[in-house]
Amino acid sequence: MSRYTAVTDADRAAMLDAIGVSSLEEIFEAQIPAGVRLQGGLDLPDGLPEQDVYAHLLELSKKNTSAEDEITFLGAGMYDHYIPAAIDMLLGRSEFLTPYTPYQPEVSQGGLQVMFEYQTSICELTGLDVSNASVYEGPSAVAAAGYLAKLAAPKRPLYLVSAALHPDSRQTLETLSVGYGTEVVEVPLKDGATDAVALKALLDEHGDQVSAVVFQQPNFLGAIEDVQALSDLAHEQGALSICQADPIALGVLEAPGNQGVDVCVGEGQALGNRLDFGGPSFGFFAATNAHIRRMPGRIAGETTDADGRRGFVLTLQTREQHIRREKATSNICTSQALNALAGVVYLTWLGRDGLVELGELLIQRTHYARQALTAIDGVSALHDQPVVREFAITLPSDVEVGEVIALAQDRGVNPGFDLGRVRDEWNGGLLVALTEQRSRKDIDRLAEVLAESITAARNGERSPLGPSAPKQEVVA
Amino acid sequence: MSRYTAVTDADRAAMLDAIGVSSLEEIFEAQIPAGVRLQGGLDLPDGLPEQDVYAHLLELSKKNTSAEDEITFLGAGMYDHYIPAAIDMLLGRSEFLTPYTPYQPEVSQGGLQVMFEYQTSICELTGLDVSNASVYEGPSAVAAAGYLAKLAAPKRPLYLVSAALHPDSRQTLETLSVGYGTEVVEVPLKDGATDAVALKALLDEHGDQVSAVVFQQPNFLGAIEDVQALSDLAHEQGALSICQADPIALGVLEAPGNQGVDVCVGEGQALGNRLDFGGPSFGFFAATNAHIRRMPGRIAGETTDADGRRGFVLTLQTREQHIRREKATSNICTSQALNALAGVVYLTWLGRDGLVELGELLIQRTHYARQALTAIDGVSALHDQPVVREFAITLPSDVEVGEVIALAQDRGVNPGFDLGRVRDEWNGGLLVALTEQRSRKDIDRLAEVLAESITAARNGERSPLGPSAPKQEVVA
Amino acid sequence: MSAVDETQTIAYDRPPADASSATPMQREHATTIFEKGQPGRRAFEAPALDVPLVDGLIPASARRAEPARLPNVSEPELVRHYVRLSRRNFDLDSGFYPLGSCTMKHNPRLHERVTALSGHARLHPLQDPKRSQGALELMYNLEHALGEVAGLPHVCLQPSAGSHGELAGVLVTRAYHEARGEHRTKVLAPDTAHGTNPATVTMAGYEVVPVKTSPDGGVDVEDLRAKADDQVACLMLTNPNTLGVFDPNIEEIAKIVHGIGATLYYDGANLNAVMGISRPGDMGFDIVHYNLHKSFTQPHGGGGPGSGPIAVSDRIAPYLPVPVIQKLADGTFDLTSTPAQGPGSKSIGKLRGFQGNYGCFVRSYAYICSLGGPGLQDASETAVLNANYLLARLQDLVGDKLPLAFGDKCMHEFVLSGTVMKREVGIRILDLAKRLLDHGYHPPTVYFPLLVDEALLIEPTETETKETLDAFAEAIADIIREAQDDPTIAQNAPYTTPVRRLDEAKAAKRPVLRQPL
Amino acid sequence: MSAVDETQTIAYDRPPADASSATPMQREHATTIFEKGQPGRRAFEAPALDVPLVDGLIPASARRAEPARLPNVSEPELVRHYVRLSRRNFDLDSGFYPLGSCTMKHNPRLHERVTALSGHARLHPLQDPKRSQGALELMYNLEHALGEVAGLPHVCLQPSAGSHGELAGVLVTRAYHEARGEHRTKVLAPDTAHGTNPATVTMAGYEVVPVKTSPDGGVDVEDLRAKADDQVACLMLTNPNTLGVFDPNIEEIAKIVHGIGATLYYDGANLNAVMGISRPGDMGFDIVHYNLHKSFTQPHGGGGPGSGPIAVSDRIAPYLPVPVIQKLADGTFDLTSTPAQGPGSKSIGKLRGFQGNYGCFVRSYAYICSLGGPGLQDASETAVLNANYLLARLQDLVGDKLPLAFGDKCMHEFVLSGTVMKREVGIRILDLAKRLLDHGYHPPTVYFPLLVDEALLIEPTETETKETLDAFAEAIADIIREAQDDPTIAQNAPYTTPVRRLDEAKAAKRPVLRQPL
Ligand SMILES: Cc1ncc(COP(=O)(O)O)c(C=O)c1O
Ligand SMILES: Cc1ncc(COP(=O)(O)O)c(C=O)c1O
Repeated sequence: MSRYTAVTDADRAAMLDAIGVSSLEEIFEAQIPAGVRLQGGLDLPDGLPEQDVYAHLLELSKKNTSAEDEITFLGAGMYDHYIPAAIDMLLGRSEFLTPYTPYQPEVSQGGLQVMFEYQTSICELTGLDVSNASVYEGPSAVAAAGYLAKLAAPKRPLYLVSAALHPDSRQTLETLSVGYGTEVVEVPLKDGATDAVALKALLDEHGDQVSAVVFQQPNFLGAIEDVQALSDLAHEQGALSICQADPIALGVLEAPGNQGVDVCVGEGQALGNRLDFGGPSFGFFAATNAHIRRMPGRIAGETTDADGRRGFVLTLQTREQHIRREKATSNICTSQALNALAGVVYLTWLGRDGLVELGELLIQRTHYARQALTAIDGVSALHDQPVVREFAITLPSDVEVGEVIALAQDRGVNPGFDLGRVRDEWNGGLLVALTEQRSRKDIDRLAEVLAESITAARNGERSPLGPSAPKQEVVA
Repeated sequence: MSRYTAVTDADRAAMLDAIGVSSLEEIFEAQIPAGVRLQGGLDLPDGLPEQDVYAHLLELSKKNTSAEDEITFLGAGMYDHYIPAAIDMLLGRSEFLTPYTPYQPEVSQGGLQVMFEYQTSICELTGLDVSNASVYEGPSAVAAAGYLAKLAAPKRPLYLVSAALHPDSRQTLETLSVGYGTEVVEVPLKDGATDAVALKALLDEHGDQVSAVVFQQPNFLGAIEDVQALSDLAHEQGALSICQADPIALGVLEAPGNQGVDVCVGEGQALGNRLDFGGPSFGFFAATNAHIRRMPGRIAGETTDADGRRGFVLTLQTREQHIRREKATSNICTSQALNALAGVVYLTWLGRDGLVELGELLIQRTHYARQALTAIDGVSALHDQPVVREFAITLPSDVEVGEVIALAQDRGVNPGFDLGRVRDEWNGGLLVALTEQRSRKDIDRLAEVLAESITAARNGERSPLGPSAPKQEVVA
Repeated sequence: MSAVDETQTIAYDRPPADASSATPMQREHATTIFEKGQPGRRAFEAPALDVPLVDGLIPASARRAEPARLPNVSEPELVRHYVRLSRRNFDLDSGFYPLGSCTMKHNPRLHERVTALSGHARLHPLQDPKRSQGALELMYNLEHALGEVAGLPHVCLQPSAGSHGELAGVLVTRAYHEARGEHRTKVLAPDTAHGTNPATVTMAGYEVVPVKTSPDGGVDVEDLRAKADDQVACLMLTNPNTLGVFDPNIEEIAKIVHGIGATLYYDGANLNAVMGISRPGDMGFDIVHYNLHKSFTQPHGGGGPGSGPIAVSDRIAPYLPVPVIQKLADGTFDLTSTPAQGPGSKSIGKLRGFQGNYGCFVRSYAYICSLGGPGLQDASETAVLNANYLLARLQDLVGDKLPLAFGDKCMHEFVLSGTVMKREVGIRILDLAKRLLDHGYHPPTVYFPLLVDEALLIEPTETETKETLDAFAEAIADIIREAQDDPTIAQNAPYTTPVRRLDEAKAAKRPVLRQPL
Repeated sequence: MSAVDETQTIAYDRPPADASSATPMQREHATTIFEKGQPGRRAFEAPALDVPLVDGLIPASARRAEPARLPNVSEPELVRHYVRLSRRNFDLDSGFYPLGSCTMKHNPRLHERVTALSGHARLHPLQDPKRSQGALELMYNLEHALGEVAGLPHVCLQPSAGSHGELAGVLVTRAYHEARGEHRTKVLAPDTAHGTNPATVTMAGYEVVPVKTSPDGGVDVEDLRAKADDQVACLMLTNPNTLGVFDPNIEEIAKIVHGIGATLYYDGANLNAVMGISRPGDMGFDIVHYNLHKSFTQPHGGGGPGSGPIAVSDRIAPYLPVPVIQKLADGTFDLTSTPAQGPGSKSIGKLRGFQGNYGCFVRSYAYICSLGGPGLQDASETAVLNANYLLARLQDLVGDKLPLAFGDKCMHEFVLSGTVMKREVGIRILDLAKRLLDHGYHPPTVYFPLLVDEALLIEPTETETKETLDAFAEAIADIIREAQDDPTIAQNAPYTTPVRRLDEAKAAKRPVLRQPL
């Protein structure tokens, strides 16, 4: 008996008696072939008291350098936004934390209404007609959008994918489309943004082979894309326009749904979810009404009860695996309900005005940071496109970006993401991200430390820990 | 309008209209004499967004050296026990955190039943008949016990108080008894424990002037008192026996109620409450049936509802200020319900066996520590009485205890409390406390660091921060 | 159990004739944790014994013969028991809680977060001041802010709640008089005073002399003059008082009290009416207590913890409790129990253990940082606006049955009298209160202040919306309308709560104060 | 909404004839947050603009024309709205939740505490591995422990849930075959399989071929043999399966599958039955997925987050998703997407962003540290004991109406068939389930597995007490007894829930999937 179980010796005796066996072993013997019984138990240590486990996990946490331990400008898909305390409280409530999927709507109205409100806020954010109740996370959402395009046009075995789509999204799409045999063709960039001319050429070349054009807003390098133009080109060839978007940026940027996008997806972490070393967060998934019956995952809908009261249920379930099995539009079952709750609470916390104010603040501080860093001797902008909260610079060619990052971290500042880890052509590139938690003071400190670290690297100083993570996620 | 208020301009206009005034100012003018209106508002800074307040409070917290930042053996009334995570969750639930005193029992059964269960566990712990639902904290509980003795014997204007009662309890009793004119006479110690012979002499001398004998178990120096003997002496002269007890120690020590104690009180912090730099915690207060109508504060009792269901209410309220006003047994109103909840949950978490196991573990580790420290050259036991979880040693006379403590803290270990801060006769004394969070490894480290620090002090090394807090709470 | 503050609701139905509709909570027999579990079950596992076992360390005579009969439950049993109990409570986060005199304002969760930071939560009270500078700085800043709000320079944070602050206040008054060789015997308090005031006076060894209330709801100045003699040590007032009335003669009252050399004490329970609008110090008060758990939003915890700091004028300062926080020349902070001069130099001594309820200080300090000066003023202004609006709505809807007891406006709260309703409709304030429970509201304070028959003391606070106030007023009107048809409905209410009306007399007659084992 | 697991309860009453007993929650009209608040209200305040304001940074064409129409609410409104919504949910901390196939075991709060530590919660996924050693060590240790439980050496934590793990499993199977120049086209799965299995197979580009179930509840070996040809890439099984039956022929099945060069895939949703008792790897499975949110107590969150790591044998390891964690010679840990050899060296690529649901890893790792090897075995043994006990109680009380679908014992869960009850008592499994809600229980899984008519799939888990199981069995017996008198009571249930039975057809016919604004 552990602290989480409650069968005393007396209980066990009474229970075995009621079952009609003399030992638990009898029950196992009766069912499990001797040949596959494990002898001698698991080769794992004994259990520990709660406080010893706490001490161990605290020790492990102290071996990590978190956003609370350094001034960080690391983004590239996940961002260190402030999470309002109300979210911790609400997500910690047993009533939200411990139930499962609302299979019994009469006792799940809380969770179901939250899904309904979440869907509403995602529709508002993206400007699209219908949202599901969440998918796993950003890149998975992009792959799910690709699968929707495949269902919509089974005879079109190509995706045209912007070179500035998040590398994780790109790779996830590739990994998952192998199974059903759709291939990815890359659309090159021009000064940091997707090259519309090259896209048109590719569309002319592959025409009716293309099920979807996939890009990101703002793109991986922080640049704002001309979403309308990209969508129009896709539609000219009967392909879908799929956009991965930063939900925070959508506070100030035109809703993709108003710019011809058919499916808008994205990483929801920035909306009230922790960094958590990459998860759990949630992926949002919204589309036009045309695709409502191709949507993956749970969707909550409004209805009434036996007395005529307003209520909510999971609906359009004939799309789903538990009903349609091999004909389902997706295999997703458990998704990210709790993280989506954080998302809708965060958006409600920001509110109509706050979401815009946050975006405007980020635009200004990001511009200030961009100026401050490109003013450093030898540092230049990697591109000149307008940006919202993230931008790319190029460091002097005589220093290793990994070295500079490590030296800056030794000085208490994490300057951003080494773009060379993703593409050789981006060697020397540094991707810098802002959140409202990075003040002007922090930005000034960043500029100071970055300049210092570049000089230090030139002078042969090396971080005791060695250079920051070397190239390893190279796509091209 | 702040983020915590909701009256928009439109709301305000409609509300003023309904009230029948044209401005809020009108309402104030109509009621507040011009001469006492504050002109120009408060001279305080503007408000801050949530995340700025968080950043400020985080910064302040980092200026403190907490029990998470050093290996601490500081006790002397509050102890760094592990608090089970379930307590954080339960105390964080809105249903426990945000209501007030259960004036409407029909919608307060949760809180009322918790009080009833709390009272039960305190009665079990102390071996007494009746417990209230909490008082402010330990020393206040001692003063409250003193007031009960005063009510019981108005004509007896003396308390005989052990010199080993916690100095805060002693001083609080003195401060509060000035009002009703009872005086404190000290009972000296013999080898660290209350001197029964001296007590008898004092009782013989003051006889029917003494309303109560007040002592602590284990006492301030960690020593186990002969509670039965002290109680018997008190009773011989018709005085009450009042005992302040460490609830953790009561897991292994005889219940004061079984040793003649009339009123047993104590500091509840050790039962699942944070250190919080000294509060909020709770004081427990239990007595024999004879004093039931002299008890201070809230008491929950069992009853039935209109349909015959079992239920709970606040009871015996004719003792209380809101009914009896100047004739009340105490002025206490708001007490420490939430902290008492932590207390009963903690005791339930430990359980019947766990409370004993915890006490036994502390006895063993404390003995080990006592051996290890007194083995240090020049260090001796301040007394040889049996102890449970705290003991006193004397450091070599050629070093300042404050210096040694500071040097040890610079080395990451807080060795305990400087007894010289309390009594000149205890100069050179160090009070060392254990909890289950201090392992053998920690104790070995303490012995090592203490020896090192004594030597360092001898060699004239000084802490950059200067000596630990100098004498300032001297009682005698 | 949650307030219905939506516009559109399904028509309210008659209560059930019988118990056939008992909810799951009503069906559940209340069972204490002591009646659950089984021997051998446990939620706690002790750390391993890592030192050599030594027997006989404790003399047998001192050892416990019988273990305390605590429950034996697994962690899941423990969690489920208390989570389920919690759901039998009404709480501020899920419903309107206009409990007069208690200032049930929103409790921001930010405060729980910052209080839980280990630098605050795991800081030992006896930690060397040099290593607890953050805590001392916080307390120093809080003292300053509170002093500014009260208009009195010297603050002591130590008292644990309002009544504790009152006791501190009366004891420093005593010390002040004694130091001047005066042995006064009486303390004045109006008949509207909260019970803690007279109770405190007795504990401090004084005799209480009640002062009458005038028709305008303030202190009867003539009665005060008559009773103000040289044996009076202090007058305890709350302003606005428990009727929600700001005393029109406060300046005159202060003159009279100071004229006889007595101190004027301010019970700060109603401070939420006047932050940034009028300061007790400017009114002439010598001593003020604050209820951090009211005006400064410390969560009420089902009846505490609270915190009741006091602020005093220069002449009282030397008598303040110790320890006191000092800001040193080098900008660092110290904590001393033996200040050479100034606050605490002639201290009455310690009032409790350590430095007070620091956890509450962290919350209230965070609150003050969040609102700032303008925000605190906005809070009080809005509290007064909400109260007057709700008063207007109620007078408009049911003024004939529930008239305002005094005056025609109010500050942050107001008292209605239920005598007319009792006579004409046949239900008491208690019935109205119990019926409100079925509507999902926590009732206002009832039968207090004692001065008013069938008193209903309503304090909405500034954090509620107009929508909520409107719905609440409608609910009261509904109940009175319903009672006009059939008073027995309210007389037998509530119907939907976890338990129905409870027999308090029975509880007091044969007290069962613990689980029998 | 809470389970009645006390011995002594007030006699259960007839449900109300009409709605006259509506509870406050039932009276409350569901109102979304978008219908609340007022323009101008806010819970958020933006940090001050501390840099020079520059206009025109974003081209007008890219700027949003209309702001997203999010709510405008104060913090108190936000908190009260969602706290009140939460109370409309049934949850595991306040009641019994025997949802078959979902392993609703107790969620220790310790896990929420350690996950919230800033070193875990605020760690950026792209932090330099040298500065995230604690996280990598934790993941490495978790991989080891999970591998030991499954009896397969190579673990990839990346998949986000069970179905994601299935997809990963089928994709590595595909890669494995392709690497051997084989282009197989089919995947076998029993008709008892969970819907995610066939759905996954389709997404991975294979054709699903169902395998029959034999009368003993296991795979029909003859049918398997008949379908096992060289076009079969994989057989997906869960063992014990969704009937709670441990396949008696598992060794034979493995032989057949390996005989045709296919892989044997283990759906780990039911792993809670066999931890430390029998290992998939030892049964002959090549690939296993875990549901950390089932066997390893990640809270279910109302439908996620979850985590679905996979473990594989040596021959499959090279195809595992990247990045992979490596322990270096110096004892430090690294994260690489381009391993030279071993696991991931011929990777199928990335399956999602970053490294997986780390927050879930922290919880499950803490759980494994708490229980250890013996504790995990105890958990499974107790889960099986509780299931068999509840089965015995139910067969004893209502076995004639609700017989066990297969066999006479079970593993950690069991399936009852409601066909007899439907025919003889006149209520369907759905009615029984809905009536259980009035008793304060969450119903078991209904109408799954599809193979069994009127299926009731019950999984009590190891963390429930005997008392709870007894009370639950009694409740089911009560309902059937009640239905024998009057089936309409169950047919119209529930009565006491926040809403009554909901019209799902209406919701699907005219979908309203967002709040109209
Ligand atoms: C007017 C008044 N004075 C004093 C008090 C006592 O304050 P506390 O409960 O904090 O001791 C209260 C609180 O109920 C009050 O309303
Ligand atoms: C037998 C079985 N397989 C697979 C799954 C899918 O797991 P998940 O919901 O984590 O994707 C489930 C979960 O419901 C299940 O019960």
